[in-house]
Parts: sequence; C-alpha cells; structure tokens
Amino acid sequence: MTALPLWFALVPAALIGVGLYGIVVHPQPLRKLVSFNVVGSGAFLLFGAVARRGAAVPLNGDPVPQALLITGIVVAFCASALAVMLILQLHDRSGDTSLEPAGEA
Amino acid sequence: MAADALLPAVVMVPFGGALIAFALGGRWTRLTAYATIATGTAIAACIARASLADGQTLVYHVGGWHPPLGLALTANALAAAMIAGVAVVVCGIAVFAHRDFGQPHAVREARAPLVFWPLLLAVWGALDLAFVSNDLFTLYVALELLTFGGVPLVCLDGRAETLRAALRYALFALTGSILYLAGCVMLYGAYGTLDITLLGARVRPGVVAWTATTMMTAGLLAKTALFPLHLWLPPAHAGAPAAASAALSALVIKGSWFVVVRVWYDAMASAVTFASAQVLAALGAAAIVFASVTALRQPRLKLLVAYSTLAQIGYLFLMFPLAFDATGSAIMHGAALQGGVLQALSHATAKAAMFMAAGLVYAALGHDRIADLGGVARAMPVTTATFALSGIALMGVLPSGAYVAKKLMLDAADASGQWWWGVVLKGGAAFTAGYVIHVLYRALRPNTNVSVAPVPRASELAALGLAIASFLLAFAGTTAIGTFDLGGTLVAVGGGALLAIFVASKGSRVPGVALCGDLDRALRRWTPASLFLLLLATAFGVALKAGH
Amino acid sequence: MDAVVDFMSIVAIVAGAAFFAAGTIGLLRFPDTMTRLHALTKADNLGVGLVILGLLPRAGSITAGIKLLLVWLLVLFAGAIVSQLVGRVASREPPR
Amino acid sequence: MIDALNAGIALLLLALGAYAVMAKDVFAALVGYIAYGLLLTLAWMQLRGPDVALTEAAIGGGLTGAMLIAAATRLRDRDAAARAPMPGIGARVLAATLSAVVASAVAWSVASLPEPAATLAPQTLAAMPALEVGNPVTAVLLGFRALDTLLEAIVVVLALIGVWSLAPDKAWGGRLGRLQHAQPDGMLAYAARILAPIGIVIGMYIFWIGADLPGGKFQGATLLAAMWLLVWMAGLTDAPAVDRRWLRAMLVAGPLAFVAIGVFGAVQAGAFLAYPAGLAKPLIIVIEIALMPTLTLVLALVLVGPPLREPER
Repeated sequence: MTALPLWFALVPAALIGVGLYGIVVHPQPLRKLVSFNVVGSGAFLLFGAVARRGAAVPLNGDPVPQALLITGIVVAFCASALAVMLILQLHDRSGDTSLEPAGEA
Repeated sequence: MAADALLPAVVMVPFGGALIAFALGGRWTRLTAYATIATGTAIAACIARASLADGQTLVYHVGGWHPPLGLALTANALAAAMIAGVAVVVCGIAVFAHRDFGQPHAVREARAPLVFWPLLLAVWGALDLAFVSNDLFTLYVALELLTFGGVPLVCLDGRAETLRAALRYALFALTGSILYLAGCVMLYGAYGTLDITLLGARVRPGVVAWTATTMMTAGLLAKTALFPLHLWLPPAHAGAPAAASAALSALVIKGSWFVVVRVWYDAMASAVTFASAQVLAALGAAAIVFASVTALRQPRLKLLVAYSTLAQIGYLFLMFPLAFDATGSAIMHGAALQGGVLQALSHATAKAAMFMAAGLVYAALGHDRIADLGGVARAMPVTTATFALSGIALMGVLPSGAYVAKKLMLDAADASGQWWWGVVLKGGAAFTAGYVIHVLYRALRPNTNVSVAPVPRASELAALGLAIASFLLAFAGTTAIGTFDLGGTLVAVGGGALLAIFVASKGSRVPGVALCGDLDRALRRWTPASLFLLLLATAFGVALKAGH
Repeated sequence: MDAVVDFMSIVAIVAGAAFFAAGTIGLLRFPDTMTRLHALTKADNLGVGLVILGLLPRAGSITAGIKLLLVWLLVLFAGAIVSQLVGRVASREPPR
Repeated sequence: MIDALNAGIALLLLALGAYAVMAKDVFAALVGYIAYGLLLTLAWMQLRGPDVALTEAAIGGGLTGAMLIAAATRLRDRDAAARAPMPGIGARVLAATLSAVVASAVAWSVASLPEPAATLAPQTLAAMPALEVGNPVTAVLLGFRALDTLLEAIVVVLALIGVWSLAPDKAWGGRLGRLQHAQPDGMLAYAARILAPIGIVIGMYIFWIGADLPGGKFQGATLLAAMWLLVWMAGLTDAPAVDRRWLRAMLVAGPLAFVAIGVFGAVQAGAFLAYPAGLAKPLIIVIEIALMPTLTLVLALVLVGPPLREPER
C-alpha cells in the first residue's frame, strides 16, 4: 500500500472510534449527532481510501465507491436533518432533549 | 421473464404511490393509498405464485447491467413469502386505519392523515426492497428508507414523550446504519463487489471478513432491537397510534432482520461460525425469557404488547445455529431458515392483530391499564377474541404458522444435535402463554358498569382477519402439520398460567423477576445500551475468529 | 525568468501564510470579540490576496486566473459581510 | 513533501474530529466540526475524488454545519440535557476501551486489504461508452447503479415528509419555518442581493458540467439551496405554505420523472432504468434536470423545518 491511502485509512479508523465514544457518553442528543457525523465521515473517508487504492489508468480512483459515497453523504445529511428537527421540536415542547426515560433519569 | 419484471414493480409501485399520495394531498391521499395497495398486493400475489407455486427464483438485472457493476434484484421462495405476507399485513393495517386516518371534513387537509399514508407506503416499499435487493449498499439505502418511514410514525401524535421515543429510535438506528455501512466499505475494499451472490462465492475467512460481519451484524441488531439493544423499542411502539404501532412492530423490524439473514446465510456464509451463531441464539433465548417476564410486569396493555414483540424478536434469532449441519461447519439454507421466515410471518400477522386489538381497547375505554380491563370481554367480544387468537398464534401450540415454524426448527435442532435450543423453543411457549393469560384473565372478569365508546366495526374485523391469517399460515408450511400435541399444549398453557399468577401476585419479591425489572431499567438508558452495542460487536468478532 | 516568477510566488505565498498565522494568533490571544475580529479580517483579506497573487503566475490559463481572482473577490465580500454581522451582534450583546 | 502534507492533513483531521467530539462547550465543538468539514474537503482532493470533495464541502461541511449551529443557537443554554452529567468514570473508560477495540479492528482490516486492490474502474471504463457520458462517477450514478440514485431521490423526499410530520397540528397549512426578522435594508439583505445571483450562476454551472466533469445535481442543488436560504434569512422572501400545490408537485416531480424514464426503458430497451441506444445521454440529462428542483427544494426546506405558523386564511 502506498503512503497516501495508509494515512487516510488509519485516521478514519481512529475517527470512527472517537465518534463512537462520543455517541456513547454525551448526554445531549445534539452532541451525539455531531459524534455520529464524525463516525460517518470516518466511514466515508475509509471508502475514499478504498476508491483511491482502486485507481486504474486513466482514472485516479475507482468511480463506483465514489458514486456510492455521494449517495451516502446525501443520505447521512437527510438523517442528520431529521434528527435535528426532532431535537428542536422536542425542545420546543418539553424544554429538555434528554433521551432517558421519563421519571427515571 | 415476465415474472422477473415484477421485482422492480413491487418496489416502485409503493414508492410511486407514496409520492403521488403526498403530492395530491387532502382527500386524495387515502384514495391514492388504497389504489396503490390494491396494485401492490396484486403484484405481490403474482410474485408469490411464480416463486412459491412454480418454485422458480426470480432474478432481474436493473438497467440490463449485470453485477458486479450493475444491480440485481432476486426473489427466492423465502423472499416471495415475505413479500406476500407483508402485503397481507399492509392491507389489514389499511382497513384498520381507514377511520383513524381519514381527512376530517372541517379542514382542507390535516397533518396526521397526510403523512400516515405516504409513510405506510414508503415502509412497504422499503421492506420489499430489503427482500429483493441483492446488493449490500442498496440494502443500506433500504434500511435508511425504513428508518425515515418508521421514525415519523413513532411520533405521529406529536406528544413530547413520543418525540423523545422517536429521537431515541432515530439516533440508535443511525448508529446501527453507520456500523453496517462501515462493514460494507471493508467488504468492497477486499472483494470489489457488494453483490451478495458474488460475495458468497468470493468471501474467505480472515480479519476483513470477520470485522465486516461483526460490524454489520451489530448495526443490524441495533435496528432490529434484539435484547440487549432494545432501549428504543418499548416506548416507540407503545406510544405510536395503533395503526402505526402495528406497522412498526409487525413490519419495520423485519427489514433489518431479513438483512441479517441475507448477510449470514448468503453473503458471509463462509465466514460465520457455529460459535458466533450460538451467541446470536443465546441473545434470542435471553430476549424470550427477559422480555416475557418484563411484559408481565407492565401496567399498560400497549407496553405489554411491545415487550411481547421483544420476546418474539428473540425467536427470530434461534434459527441461526440450527441452520448449521451436524458437524457445525457450514450454515445452510433448509428447514431452520424456512421455520425462521414462517415465524417472522406469523409474528407479523399476529402482532399486527394484537396491537390493533390493544389500540381498539384503548379507543373504547380511553385507557389501557391492564388492571382495569374488567368487562372488556363482554363489551368487545370480537376484539377480545382477536387478542386471544393472536396470543395463541404466537404461542405456537395449536396448528398455526408459529406452530409449523417451531416444528421445522425443532426438527433442525434434532438433526443437528442441538437439544438445548429445542428446550428453549418448547419452553418459550409457556412464557408467551403467561402474558396472554395475564391479559385475558383481567379482560374476562365481569364488570357491568364499564363504559365503552364505539369503535369502527371494520377495524375490529381487520384485526380479527390478521389474527386468523396467522393460523392459516399453517397451511403454507412445506411439511405436514403432523399430529396435534395435546400434552405439549397443556404443559405450555398450564405453565404460562402458573407463571402469570406467580409473577402478578408476588412478582417483585422473587429475585429473578426483580432482576428482570432492574435489568430493564438499566438497559433502557442510553449509555448501557450503546455500550452493549460495542460489546456485542467485540463479542461477535471474537466468536468469529475463535471458530476458525 | 522562471526562477524570478517562482521566487515571487514563494515570497507572496509565504507572506500570505505569515498573515494567516498572525491572524490566528490574534484570534486566540486578543481579549474581546472586536479586537479578534480586527485581527481575523485584516489577516484573512491580505493573506488570501497574497496567496492568490502567488498562485496567479501558475494558473496556466487566463480563465483559471480569472477564477482565482473571482475566488479572492468572493472571499473579500463574504469576509466583509460576516465581520459586519458578527460585529453588530457583539456590540448588542454583553461579552461572554 | 506531499507525504508529509498528507500526514499533516490526516493528523489535523483526527485532532479536529476529536475536538468536535470532546470539546466541553457545544459551540466550540460545532466550530471544530465545521473546520473539520473544510479540512475533510482537502482530504477528498488528496484522495483524488473531486466529485466527493464538492459534495462533502457543500453538504457534509456546509449544510450540516449550518444546520447544527442553527440548532445549537435555538437550544442555547435552555436545554436541560446539556447540563446532565456525563456517565461515571467507569462507563467512560469502558466506552473508550470498546471504541478503541472497534477502531483497531477496522484499522487492522484496512491494513490487511489484499494487493492488488479490488476495483471496478476497468469495468466502468469498458462499459461507459454505452452511456455517452464523460464523467465515470455520473456513469455509475445514473447508469449502472441508477436504482440507488432513484432510491436516494425518494429518501430525500421521505426525509422532508418526516420533517414536516413534526409540525404542530394547528400550524398545518401554514408557512414553513419561523418568520425571519432581518431588516430589508440591512447587511444580510445587501449580501443576499449581491451573492445570490452569483451563487445561482455557479450552482447552475456546477450542475451543467456534471455529465462530463466533476460536479452534478447534488453539488449544484446544494449551492442553489444555500442561495435561497440566504435570501430567506435576509427576510427578502418568505417560505411557502405547506399545502401549496406547486410545491408538492415540484417535490415529487423529480423522482416520478425518474421512475417514468425507468419504465420507458423497460418498454423500449428491455429493462427498468435501461436507456435505448443513442438516447442515453439525453435521458440522463432529462433526469438530472428533473431532479434538480426537487433536490434544491428539499435541501433548502429540511433546514427551514416544519410549518410552525398558523395558516393565514
């Protein structure tokens, strides 16, 4: 493996780990969502490294993962948008976006 | 060839209908939904006929492009059975929801009916896509579609607590999807394709295959809510309107479950091990015991039914180790998988009926406190019968879909020498009987001064119809029903009755029951549940590596 | 000739980078919003300008050069607007 | 030299990602996240994925960052969940350990990917002439895996239905989002008047070249959506009401046109989403043009949110 994809393969793995930690420990859903996006971009970067490895002259990368990535980024954005709107509506109606069951938090 | 072309149609008709129903709005939404459901059900019936009766596996190459570059849609007998079963449940839900989700006359357009019908159709399309797609990335999109359809259904009534449940569901499911996607990425990197058939031929055991399998499985289990990853399910399914609960509990969780089946049986068959399948089934067995006991301690009917779903999800994972041959070396299609799919279908029909019955009780009484159900049996005989029938169907003691499913799995357990799962399968019926009897005992108590609001007759009949459909599935089984096992039935019902009386009367003083309660409180908090998600990912990795 | 152009490019880009560094230090070390804004905008406008100046001889074609200039203009415009908006909010609200 | 630069980008990326997750203050974390998104674009350029870089810059960094900042502003200090304590040290250590295990497993897997790398690039190149487009990513998105793209268009509309479903019942029929309180002669309005026309031209350009060069409908639509959002935030226009017929029609027109072309292919070329010979490029362009308004509207309106104001009539 050349130097380029190795850096861009190990760092995404670490990003996935860091984001997963944030998803577990943050009590505020908005912070969980940021962590989710970090995990997501880690997975996407990993796919990017895979695409770069699959370069074949004259292409600089395998176009199939690149196309899947565009789909994946748009889907992840929609998921984030839905979650953000849920957070805001929950906040409007209860003033507390905590995820813990009522009366037991 | 003609039958193959039904595969894109069975996906596109519900989605197209959802878009048109949404665009037309107002009174047209429900009409469009009905037209779509009629068309989609006809297509599902044709697929079932081609695949089940004629025994052919349908294959369709979208755009004429073949894998690995293109996308293939496939439907074997199992997928066709799921498609047909889901179509039946969707029809039942549509009839049930007719009154609840019609546009009121006072306004031009109200929110809930406008979003309910497109979401129901989208969930349907996403499920069909999950059943027919042969590409792991398309399956990822299908699972996301399912989540995007499911989350708004959870909080359709807009109360803060249901929004909270929906948010919890969304965040946990999204975490699951991203783990699944990461697994797909690694598979593409190693094998250059995401086509399930090609992967099945190319995958070799190794660190990439193990890591990918473990991450995909953990992510999918989070979306399926298998114990101990169920934190989002009880409040989400119990808080939604009855028709939405039925769709969520009967249908939505089956999508990610079916993807687990595709990954384990087809894509990663050479990487999964006997040990890892034992872990999966052990979680299933734990789900049956834990969720059934917890169900008995629930004060409200809809929560009880939601916990019953958790227990039934456990059954769906018992068939994984049973599909290994006697030497435990390879996972194979066969009786165990057939039993699993039949179990999924009988749960889909029975659970939809059960949630509808619970919803009707709530609508009639204005509450669903189990302790105050007295007099319901007399006031609502059809609904009470529906609840009883769906409960008996879930137990699988009388000839029904679940009965045949259990028989298939028991045969597989015998054939592969895994007697311990046979014990769980037989004993599980008593746990199911426990909470069904618990409810029926309360409902059958006389109470003359119960006031009952009228409920739509069509809704009652739709629920009853689905409960009966769960019994009719017995005839869909490939094996003969066999002799009726009176002894087993009596043991199950008797054991269940004892369990119900025992837990209901002195539950909190018994260590095991109290433990289930504490465990439930702990597992419904985010941090323990998400830690378990990561722990499971690790455990599967170890079990996969150890098996080789 | 090439060496001269290269030298100019290097000088301009290094100078631009120095402005960025100064602006960032200012952003981190200055006490309140207004002074931070001051450090940031001055450094950014000049920094981007110098970097683009350094890149212009290497653009390869007239259209690419025009694109670079357009980028600079848009950054200037956006920077001016955003610093105005931030400044306005900062002057209304007590410092936090 | 380039290796050092790449290593620097990668490590800085890790540092910013970790900051976005770990920072104490939510606003600090979000600023970190936006910087992270910008750096991510650079990483995508280094990975030679210009199409992905554009998408990441526009959607992953830009729109997501703006959305999260806006949400944090709405929550401010009023969200009780922000004050909830972190789980205990034991749980945090366990979480860190398990996350590290997962990350190590991923890293180990990636390090043991086979050589030579698995790739579909040669197959893509060999099959591309039939589609008559010059950008291989477009060939995949609208040719070989057109079904995924069609489903994605349905996903975005479904996401908007989901967002709208969160509306309060009494606001149904009303205009989307909240009323924007910017002065019509203020700074933001000035910016919107100048920037919007330029942004629209660039957005259309990025969309148009997508068939042959890096770019395309998602990237272009994001820019157009951002321009509309700017005009909306500046108070120069208001969001439409949720039950406008033209709005609903435009939202579903893209995916439905895509389905219709797919059916046309089934009739004329023998398979759903196949293109008859000679018609591939025109049909692909028709699909992209049809999807453009849908995507622009959805990307803008999911940020505006559900209808929150009562109907005016």
